[in-house]
Amino acid sequence: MTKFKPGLVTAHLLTWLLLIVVIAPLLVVILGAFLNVSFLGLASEQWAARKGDGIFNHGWFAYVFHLYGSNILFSLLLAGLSVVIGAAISLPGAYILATCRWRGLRIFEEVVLLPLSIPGIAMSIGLIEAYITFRGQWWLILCGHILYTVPLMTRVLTNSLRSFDIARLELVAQSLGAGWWHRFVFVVVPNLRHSLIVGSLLVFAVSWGEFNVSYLLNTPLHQTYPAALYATFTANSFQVSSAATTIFLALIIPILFALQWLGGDEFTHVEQSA
Amino acid sequence: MSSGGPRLFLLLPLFAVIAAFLLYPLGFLFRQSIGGTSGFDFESYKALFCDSYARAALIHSLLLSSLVAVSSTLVCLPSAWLFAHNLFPAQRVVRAIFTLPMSFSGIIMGFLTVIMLGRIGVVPQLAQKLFGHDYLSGSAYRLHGLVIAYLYFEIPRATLTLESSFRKFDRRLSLAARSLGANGWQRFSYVLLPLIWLPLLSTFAVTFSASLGSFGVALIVARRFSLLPLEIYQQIIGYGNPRLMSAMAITLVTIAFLVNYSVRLAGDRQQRVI
Amino acid sequence: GKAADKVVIQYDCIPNYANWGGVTAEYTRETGVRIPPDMKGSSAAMAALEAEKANPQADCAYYSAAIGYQASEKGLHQSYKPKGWEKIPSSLKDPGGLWWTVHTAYIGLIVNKSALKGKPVPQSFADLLKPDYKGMVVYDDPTILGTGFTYVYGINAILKGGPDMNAGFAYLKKLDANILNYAKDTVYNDVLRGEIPIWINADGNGLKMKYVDKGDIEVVIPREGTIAMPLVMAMVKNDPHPDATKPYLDWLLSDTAQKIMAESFFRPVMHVQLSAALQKEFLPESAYAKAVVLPLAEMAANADAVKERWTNEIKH
Amino acid sequence: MLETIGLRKSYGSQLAVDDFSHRFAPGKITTILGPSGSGKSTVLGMIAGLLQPDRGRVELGGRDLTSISPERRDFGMVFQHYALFPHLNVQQNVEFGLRVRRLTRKRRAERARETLQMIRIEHLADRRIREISGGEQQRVALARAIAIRPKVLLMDEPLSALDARLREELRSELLRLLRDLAITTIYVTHDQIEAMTLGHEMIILNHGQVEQAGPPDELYLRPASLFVANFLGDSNVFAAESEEVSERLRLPFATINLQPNGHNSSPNEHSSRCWAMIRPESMELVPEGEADFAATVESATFLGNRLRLQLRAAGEKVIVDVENRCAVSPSAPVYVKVKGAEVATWPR
Amino acid sequence: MLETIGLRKSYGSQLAVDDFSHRFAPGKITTILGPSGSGKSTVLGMIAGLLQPDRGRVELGGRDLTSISPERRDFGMVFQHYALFPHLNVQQNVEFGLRVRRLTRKRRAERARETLQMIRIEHLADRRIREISGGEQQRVALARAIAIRPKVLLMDEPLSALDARLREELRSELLRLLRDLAITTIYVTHDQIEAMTLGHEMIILNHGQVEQAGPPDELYLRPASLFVANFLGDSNVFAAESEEVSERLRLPFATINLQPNGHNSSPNEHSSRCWAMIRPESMELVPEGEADFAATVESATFLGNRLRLQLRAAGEKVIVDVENRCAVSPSAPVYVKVKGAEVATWPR
Ligand SMILES: Nc1ncnc2c1ncn2[C@@H]1O[C@H](COP(=O)(O)OP(=O)(O)OP(=O)(O)O)[C@@H](O)[C@H]1O
Ligand SMILES: Nc1ncnc2c1ncn2[C@@H]1O[C@H](COP(=O)(O)OP(=O)(O)OP(=O)(O)O)[C@@H](O)[C@H]1O
Ligand SMILES: [Mg+2]
Ligand SMILES: [Mg+2]
Repeated sequence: MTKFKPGLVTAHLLTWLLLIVVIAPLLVVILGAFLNVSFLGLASEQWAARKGDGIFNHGWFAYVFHLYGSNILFSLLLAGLSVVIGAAISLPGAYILATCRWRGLRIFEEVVLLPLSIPGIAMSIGLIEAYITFRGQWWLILCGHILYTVPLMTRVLTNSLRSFDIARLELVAQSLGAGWWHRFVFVVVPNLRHSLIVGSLLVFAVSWGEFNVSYLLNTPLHQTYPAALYATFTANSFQVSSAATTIFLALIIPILFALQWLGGDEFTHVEQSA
Repeated sequence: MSSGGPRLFLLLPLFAVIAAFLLYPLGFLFRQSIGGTSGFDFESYKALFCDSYARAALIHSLLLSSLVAVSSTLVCLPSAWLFAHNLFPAQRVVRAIFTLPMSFSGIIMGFLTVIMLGRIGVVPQLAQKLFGHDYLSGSAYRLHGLVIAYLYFEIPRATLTLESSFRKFDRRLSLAARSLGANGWQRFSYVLLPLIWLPLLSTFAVTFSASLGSFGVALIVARRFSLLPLEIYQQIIGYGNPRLMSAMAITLVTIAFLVNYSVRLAGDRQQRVI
Repeated sequence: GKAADKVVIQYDCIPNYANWGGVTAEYTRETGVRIPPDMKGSSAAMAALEAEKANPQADCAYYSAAIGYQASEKGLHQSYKPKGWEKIPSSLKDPGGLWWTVHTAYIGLIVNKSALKGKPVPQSFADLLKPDYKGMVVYDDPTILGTGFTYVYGINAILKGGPDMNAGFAYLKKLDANILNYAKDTVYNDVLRGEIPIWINADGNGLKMKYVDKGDIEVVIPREGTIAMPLVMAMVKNDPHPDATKPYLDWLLSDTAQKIMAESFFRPVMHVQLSAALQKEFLPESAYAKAVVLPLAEMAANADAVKERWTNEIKH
Repeated sequence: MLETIGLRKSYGSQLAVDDFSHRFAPGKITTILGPSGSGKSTVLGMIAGLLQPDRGRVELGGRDLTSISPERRDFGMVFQHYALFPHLNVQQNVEFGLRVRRLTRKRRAERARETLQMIRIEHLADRRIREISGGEQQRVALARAIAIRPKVLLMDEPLSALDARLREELRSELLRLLRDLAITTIYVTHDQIEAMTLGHEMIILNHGQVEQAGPPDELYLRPASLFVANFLGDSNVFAAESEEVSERLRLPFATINLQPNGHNSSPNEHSSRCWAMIRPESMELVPEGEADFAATVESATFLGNRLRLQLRAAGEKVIVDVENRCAVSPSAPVYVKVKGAEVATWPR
Repeated sequence: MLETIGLRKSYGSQLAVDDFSHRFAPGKITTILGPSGSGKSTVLGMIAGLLQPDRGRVELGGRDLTSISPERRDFGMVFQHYALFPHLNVQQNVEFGLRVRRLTRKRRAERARETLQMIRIEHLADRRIREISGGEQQRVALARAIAIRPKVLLMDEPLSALDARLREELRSELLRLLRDLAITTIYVTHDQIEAMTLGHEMIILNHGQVEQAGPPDELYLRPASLFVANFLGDSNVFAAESEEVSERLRLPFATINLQPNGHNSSPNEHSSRCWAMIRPESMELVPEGEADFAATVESATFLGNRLRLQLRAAGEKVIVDVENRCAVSPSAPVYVKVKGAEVATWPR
């Protein structure tokens, strides 16, 4: 209680340390995007960005948008589609997985969740090699994302379905005269509203940051933003990379915070597999 | 009691996605790895396990992943414990920050590592200014740099997995232990540990397979250090041997799967025991 | 469609290599046609083209000559003779118009002096073997990037090695001890920032760092000599946007384009008037006295063998 | 009228309910009492149609319901754990059954209102579920079930999740309500008092089989089996012998007069050995002269409205309930008279 | 001797326990009874040391325990949900407290054995926790707690998770066991019968405050407050007036003789208005002549060992318990006599 607990103190210290470790690089990057930090080395592409006078400078953002704006849009599109399609596919699926007691379904569920635990690059070259004829089709990238996000959504939904014992609610509904369709529409879906929101945010975030699966699927015309980020890391100056990264973070951070506020316990162990 | 029969068709979309984007491609890869339909053999696997280079990559991967898994599990233990018992100030914010790296693709991790721990990274330069020697300079390109990068990447996973398993632990048990006269250490070793060693294992599994798969980090920082995912990447962008590549991918998948599955089995067994 | 014609896909269009960033930006400014950056190196580009034979994604590709030659052999290109084609020296183009040079560069040592931490600037390939430079040297992975390939292939000739290439590989093996890594992507900015002290690459890139980006850079043409590296364009067979591509390829040989390339110190294949100031910044012709010119046909023929040998002997 | 004919259900190898046949008096309340695991919920599930019987059938007014799915049986159901819909407020919960029956919003609203009034919780109409207490939740669950005007009302331990005091309150309220409603009701519980006070009729289940069925007082006063005697209320059971002149019964520690009262099934012819059951309240302390037997007080426990004495008579344990103010000193001798008319016997 | 002095605990704004002072009779069982949320568990938690009181202290034999951490208090504790260690088998669970006390394996084993025997579950020794029933789990939890020979035994609603019948069984077993053990025991429950049968002494908590403490019969027969009167057992409470000659009490529907018996605190001087509490069993049906008042039967509920009559007398509801065989016909007039000696009154 009020007593001094060395273990507790060290735990706190360690956590603070971790916190710093996590934040520091991000701060450096964000600063790097706005300031003319010179001590990290010179920047190329002088011809590209109009450097503002003084230490503040937004030129890099303009440059990033100019070079990689299309990628940003494309990634947003992908994320959006992943959410919509993911929900459309996962909702009914999760409902069955959570309510049917058939033995075979347990195994199927394992398979569905597989993509969360197996290396993305394996899946991506699988897609490339198996669908070589479609190589360069942008929707192949979408497939990659779906493959990765559907299990996520499914897991969120099944978890929450199980957490509030949907079976019992369905029994009542049934005794009140609701057929399975009514039960699905009036009982299951409304109770999943919250999980759907959380799941969507999660999917959006994951899809927005996804690299392993989609990198190799990228086509010259359709590149995800992370791929563009990679390009900036290799080809552009630190300032440009920082600006690009900052743009990436600007979208991801609010989502993650939202997730913390919305997500109940049943989601914590889903996030981990994101 | 919920008559599954008529509703099973709701499962179709999910099934279709998994079959088309996961099972078929993996099957394809496997077929390719054993030399397609025409008379198959396991040459590629032999090559993978015997050919010094590929084997080195494989071993490196396993080594790195286990290293990362173990260290991340240990590093995040205290924080997870604090979170699970709501002992940390402004917990939500902190958790949110902790979850940041999760949605980063590995490449960002790589970039950050170079910025922080490169030959002229922020850390060495600060060290230079403070202690007059550029400690950690260039460590980004060595094994420990890689481990740190991956670690950064795994912090959220480890923390969340551990936290949720801590939360599942019934605190009344530790109260009971107290009332029976068990001091802190005894409570930990006699009650807590026996009940959470499995969650620890599963955390290990999660982080292990995650780092096994992610190649973004390595893509940027791994210099003289070859990893299986990197090899696969090289095989596909440069001139590679598709059979060997498929074999590598299948091997990755198999390892990741086995690790996760065996942990799951262990878990089930304990469930049955408890 | 209309929108689609507003882009041209060029494989191996690395903004910081030969100032492609500047070149494409200028073309977009003039015509509104977009040429998205593309990070593939020559070999990677060729690999991609081959994989996409069925439905090509790219319109044109930029290679170091040998790889371009090899790609033509593989039948990945279609014949096109851009405006000014006839002015290109015949040694620097395929008679059938399957590839042609846009500019040339020489392999040199790009040294970031501040990153050397006081160590002397290496003057020759031999110097690079000194333990001083342990973990400081970088050259491109020849299996992915053309410049790297040209170097790996050429070093043998510089060292007066025989057709068996043993001399070259012996050297590379020694050099391996000092290598920081074999770059899979351009490391232009790492060098500029001092992350990488020594980069064996096209001299033009180094000069650009020095004069345009004002880096503390010195470009050294090694005493043993250097390798002339023609860099070529080619039009991809059955490319998606031929109508947009041809004008672009023409434009690349125009004065404007050639001048921009020259501003990043890649020597234009066309004769263009350069400002005296710019002229001065180029290294003096004398520096390239001992430049070797490699026989493309032979190079292309041995390419795969050399890459494999490098992978087995050096990288591992 | 609701009737079950030879219902039988087994889970895997284990038989949960066997040959459950009963005619449920229309408009009356039938309570099913039994130890945990005796098959109560299973019976209810089969009647509701949520479980398929292995054998037997359920009939309503002579019509076989077997083929009719639960949602079309119009049976109201109340579960131990309320199972209210968390995403709907109280009123919406009550309206649910009407909504799926396609009633107009207006009709729904007024029906819900009057139901809530009937249960005296109209003030909760707009509350969210998690904003109301357990007792209130149970009321809402009931309202939801009766709002659809069910042909039959099925309740599975509706009160067992509440604490003792609250349970009592709700019990008496249910009593009033259910008797007013006069819906055929089947009420599963493992609380004796609940079963006896609420039920017009009572069924005692044991290991999936009906031990006895009938009005509560009959079951209590004239238990048909040892199980019922022991399970329902407290009792003393002795191995006894009825003498030839079957007016007298020889207990291990005394011989008492049995006024023939029909409660005691005549011991079978061949042997006169029988079981005798005497309720604690069927004995009284009397002056030495009038006593059937003497005993010593082992312990006296105060139960509020009465005092329970643990006596020992000739080695046998006997429990006797006496007036709560009665003053007895432990290990003192007492003299006990048995109300002969209240003894029940079975052949053994 | 265990003593609590002015214990107080609040969670945030809300006061859970206020000024809880009591001397717990050594070797005796004290039961704490109160409605849900009245602070029972909080009191127990503070005594065990698992909760820090905001104010007040706990003393054992005059020694202040405040600074002593729970694990060094040697208090045994039994929780509502057993909290058995799932990874240990029964014997290991029982041995746990001995293990952390560094007893040799041999001593541990035999101590565990004898404890299990005492509770009559030695046959379960090698079972896994999930392989034994709720009742058995509760027994194991008890064994685990007493195996350490605790100075004080604390039990928080140990039976409330069990079903009615099982609860009764275990109750009588506990009674035997605890009285044999003669450990100072504090037993929290919200079941009246449990509280009254098990407790040598009883504390009634309400809103975190002690309403009354004393032997069960005293609390039942002489409740110190309306709350106790209503909470403990069933009762009729009327607004009454005692006449000058305070031998007579005027109820809304009758005037009765009060034999002065000390139960009824004399109504205050200024006004003679008071509350009168009459237990259902303190009235009896008598021939018209001897009656205090006449009433009509509204309903009769069979409660097994007695029959409960809902009467109405001059508009007032009166509940009366009579003999279970007594035959009354609803809406018939009956004549009631009040046992004047058993009426309790408080000024109002
Ligand atoms: N889904 C099931 N699978 C297997 N066995 C079951 C299942 N449901 C019930 N049983 C078994 O059938 C028997 C009857 O169960 P049931 O729930 O009907 O008893 P109950 O009288 O309702 O018990 P309780 O009073 O605890 O609710 C029990 O032995 C139980 O173990
Ligand atoms: N951890 C807590 N945080 C906030 N309030 C609490 C906490 N524990 C108990 N309370 C409040 O303190 C009061 C007393 O709680 P306590 O659990 O002691 O009551 P109780 O008599 O044990 O109830 P029950 O019979 O339901 O166990 C209740 O109003 C409860 O809401
Ligand atoms: Mg049941
Ligand atoms: Mg409590």
